[in-house]
Amino acid sequence: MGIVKGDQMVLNIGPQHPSTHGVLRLKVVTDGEIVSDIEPIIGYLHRCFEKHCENSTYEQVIPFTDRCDYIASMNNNFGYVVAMEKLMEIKVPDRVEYIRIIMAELNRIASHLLALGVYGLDVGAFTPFLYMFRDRERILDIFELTCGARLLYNYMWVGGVSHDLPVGFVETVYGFLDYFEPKLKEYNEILTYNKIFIERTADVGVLPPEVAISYGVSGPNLRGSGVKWDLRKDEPYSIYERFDFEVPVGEGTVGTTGDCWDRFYVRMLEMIESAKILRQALKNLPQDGDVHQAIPKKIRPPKGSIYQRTESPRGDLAYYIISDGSPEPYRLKMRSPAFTALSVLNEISRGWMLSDVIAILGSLDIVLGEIDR
Amino acid sequence: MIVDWLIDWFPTSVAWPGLTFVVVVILCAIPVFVFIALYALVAIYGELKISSFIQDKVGPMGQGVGLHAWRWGLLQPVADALKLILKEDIIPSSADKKLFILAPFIVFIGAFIAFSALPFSQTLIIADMNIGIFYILAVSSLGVIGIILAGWSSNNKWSLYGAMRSAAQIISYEIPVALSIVVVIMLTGTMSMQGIIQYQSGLIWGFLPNWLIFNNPFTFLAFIIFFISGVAECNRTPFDIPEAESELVAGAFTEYSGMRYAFFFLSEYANMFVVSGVAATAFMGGWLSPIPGMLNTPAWGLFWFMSKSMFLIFMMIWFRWTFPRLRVDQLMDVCWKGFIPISLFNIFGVGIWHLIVG
Amino acid sequence: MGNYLKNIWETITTMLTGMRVTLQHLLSIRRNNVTLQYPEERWPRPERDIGFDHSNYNVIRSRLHVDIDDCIGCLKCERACPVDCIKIETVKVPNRGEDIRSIGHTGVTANGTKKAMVVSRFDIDMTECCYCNLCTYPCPEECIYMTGGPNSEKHEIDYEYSEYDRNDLIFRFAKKVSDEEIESATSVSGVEG
Amino acid sequence: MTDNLEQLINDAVEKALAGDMDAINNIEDRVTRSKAKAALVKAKREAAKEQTEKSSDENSIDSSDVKQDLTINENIAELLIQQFPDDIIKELSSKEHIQIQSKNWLIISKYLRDDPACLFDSLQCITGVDLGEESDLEVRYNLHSMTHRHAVEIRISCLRNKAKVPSVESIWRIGDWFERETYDMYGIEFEGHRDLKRILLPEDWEGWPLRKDYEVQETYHGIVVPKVKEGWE
Repeated sequence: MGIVKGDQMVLNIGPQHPSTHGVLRLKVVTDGEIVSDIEPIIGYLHRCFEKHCENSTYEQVIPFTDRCDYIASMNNNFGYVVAMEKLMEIKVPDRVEYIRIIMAELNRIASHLLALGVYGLDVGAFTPFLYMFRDRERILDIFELTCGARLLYNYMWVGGVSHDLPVGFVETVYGFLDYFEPKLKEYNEILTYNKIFIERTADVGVLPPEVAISYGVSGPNLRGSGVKWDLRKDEPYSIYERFDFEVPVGEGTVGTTGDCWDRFYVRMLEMIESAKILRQALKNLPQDGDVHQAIPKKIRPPKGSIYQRTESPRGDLAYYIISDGSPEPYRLKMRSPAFTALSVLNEISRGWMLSDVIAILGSLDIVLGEIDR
Repeated sequence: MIVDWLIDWFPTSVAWPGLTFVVVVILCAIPVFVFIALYALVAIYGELKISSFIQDKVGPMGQGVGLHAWRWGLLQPVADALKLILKEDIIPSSADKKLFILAPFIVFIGAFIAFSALPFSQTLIIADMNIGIFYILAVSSLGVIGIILAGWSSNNKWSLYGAMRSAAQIISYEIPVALSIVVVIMLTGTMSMQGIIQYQSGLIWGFLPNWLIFNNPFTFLAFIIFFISGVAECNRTPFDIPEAESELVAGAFTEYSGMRYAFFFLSEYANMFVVSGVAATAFMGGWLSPIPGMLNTPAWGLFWFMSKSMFLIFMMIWFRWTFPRLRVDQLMDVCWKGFIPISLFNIFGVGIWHLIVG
Repeated sequence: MGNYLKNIWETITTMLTGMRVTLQHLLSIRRNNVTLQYPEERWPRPERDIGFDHSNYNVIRSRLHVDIDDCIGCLKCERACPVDCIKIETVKVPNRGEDIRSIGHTGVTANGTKKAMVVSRFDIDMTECCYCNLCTYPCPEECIYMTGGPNSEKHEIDYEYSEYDRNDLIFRFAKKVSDEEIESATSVSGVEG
Repeated sequence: MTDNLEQLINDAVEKALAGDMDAINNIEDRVTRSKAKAALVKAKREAAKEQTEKSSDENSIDSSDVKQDLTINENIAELLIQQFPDDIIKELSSKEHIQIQSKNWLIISKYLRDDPACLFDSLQCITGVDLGEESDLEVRYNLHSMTHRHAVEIRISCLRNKAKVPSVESIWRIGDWFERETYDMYGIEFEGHRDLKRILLPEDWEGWPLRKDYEVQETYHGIVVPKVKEGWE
């Protein structure tokens, strides 16, 4: 008996839908529950980031980078300032480097917490979502203490950071880490090793490493496919080479390597590694030094261009900056990791069910602000 | 019981005996409806509070104005209900109007008429039929027609998905429910609700009440299967795929709002009570006191029955805020590959046990 | 068959583990509660002196404030703003550093700079402000800064400000005098000087 | 009296520079306090200036190290010149990038991906650049190899009014979306692309926004496109 082919139905998921993680529209061709084709339609959140940058000074670009990936603003700032400092050949003081890494890793934990929590929501578990938001809130409090903003920080500047650390910051972060590390066990108990969750995610949406590389997928999604590639380790920028940490990769513990569960679990492990980096950074943080010392009076990079990649929580975040010697960038292109991650959706979710598409989309951890820019 | 009593009470010489019947039915229906409405308020409040406590929040605390401004947010469900009732009634222009209006009532009727066979206490039962449990199983699957109508008449793809999933789910889970009940009927030898409870009076093993969950391991298994399948029949997490808010927006109820949505909501909670009530009756001794021979007046009977049902409803709420949701095919897998074989094995096991032990 | 039973066993144990976690939270809500009853209770905002020269300066970025008496109208903040939400207009005064009483203009700032301009308009559109704090750094007189929080004594301003009309969120810091008055005041004092 | 004041201010500033802000905050007279603060700001700025100058000196020494960090492989250029002598524009190429002609780009890209010495299996980014209102457009490809861990930048320029570049969508799958984005912003047509259409902007948008000569359209679907904000109310 052959497979009975019914009529196909086109279904629009989004732009207003509970689990599209923003204003994404998926044009899904379905045959019953089975999905035969997906066309992601993006651009609903396009804010002309690159055009804006061409008309703003280099300092003014930083608030815009905040708004690209609004979940991990610190990392976006970080990528931009690393690129600018390389272009202008500025050497920043050690204290600034350490502060930046502390902030970036804290924000990585915050971003992963959001990704994991929302993923739980996507597969129907409401409670882990709130547990993770509860802990993310503590990180946001630390940011608020440091620079007064909770989401869009504009904290890292070319050559420095905007505010020095407050008194008692190190103790606060230590306190957070002591609180946070045992919580991972709770997440694992309630969500990661839950049989229903494993059923929903293991073997679903397998992303083979070759496909991932060809699609330019990076970050935890690529590592979930078993490729050990982390820019912090492989192309260290800033002072990441001074830290001792592991690069977790997906091993197919409960299913095939590269399935949704692996991508989920890699994020869980990465939070442990980030906590490790944080402890080292806090230990070695230089006690004194002016965080504003290396900030140039006028930001006018020499003529030239730079392509600088950094590891944001979502993957390779790169800035291509072309300078013509004026105080405004001639061209600024942002290579966003979520953009490439979304493009692979059609490839890996064809043939799965409608519910799986939501699960796969969630496991890719996209942020529409960064995709549409 | 109440029906019989009311019919006796009416003068038999009325010109139309049919009228007596209609009046009696209405007299019975009104308190049931009031009971469902009140119980739903309590259950919604419980759900709000339990979910909040599980999630490290305190839930509604009664800050604000009007109905919200009372202690511990006790009036929150009342305010919610009033809001739903007062909302504008929206019928999508492309919907099939008649079916769209009819659907919520059919869903509600399915849950509503099942109450007539639930034994609240020794004397408090609308009608003690000799096929009581069979009747409940039959009418509680009536709701699926309403859900299909709702999904179809909304003329919305999401609703259609939800309706089809719901139909498949409810019809599939009827089978393990029925097979678990067969175990009960085998042991008790009656389908009357009161008869089933009567069978469970007394002691077993010398100290435990002779409830069916304690009777033998197979009945315990049957209870687990019955209860979980019951959760699935109520469309609650982890089996809430017909609603599946992260996938299907709100499934079959996507286009409903206001009063009509409130009816779906009400029938969901009413269904929960029916499932819990039947589970409490068939497996946990209904209105029987946990200490046999003590506190067995009808008033205490009501108390025991309600507390057993409420405990099971609490379990459902607890499930809902702990588990993720199954996928639609896995849901069917659980039913056809898990529950049904185990139920069949169970019937066999109970038979053997009965032969050897009983 | 072994796999089948193993699956069932795993399902039961992991589910019970999950239920244990949620039950623990349910029972210890008094200790675990993280929410506040919002309008009555508020989250304490971090208070911290970052060495900025305003004693009431708070690290919280809540709302921009301008000490208009100290503003010399240098337009640096307007230029620094990435979203153009600051609008400044100035009129030149004939005598630097001289008070003009009629329009409430003070001649010297708190830092001792003699002002050469009357700031006739200083509007900040807070609906457009992106809270990046970029305008506060270039200010030579440190008269534009973010305020907010209960710990700022000088400016008892709500953390969560809201208005019924969006035009009310355009803050006008300049002294409320008409253009003609400024014109006459500046030209008259010019004649006198 | 004035000497006293200046003395007081100087002391306070020195203390403040050493980290003790209370010294200034404790001054009672408002004018004196603000003067002290002004002096402090001045002193801080001068200190910062000195330090930047100092650090920029250090930078000139360190700059050689920075270059070594780059993973750009300079041998690739030589390799390509040997293989495709006609397609490489040597004058415009440098250590960090290779300028090629668009004609044989598809063949070169296949070579870059498959040759064991290159193995550029990952297309990192496609950047469109407008070289100026009078001159050409340019497409820049940043390639990276996961095996050899090296990178290269390929540049292809094309005419402004006849912007056509072969598509590499079939070589690197991510080329699909990157090329659509570049087409969206610059109007560069990628020949051989299966489904070249706008990606971020609506399909009926007019013009190529990131070109330097782009003018914002007057209306879009009858809605007036707001210009740059000119004054309020």
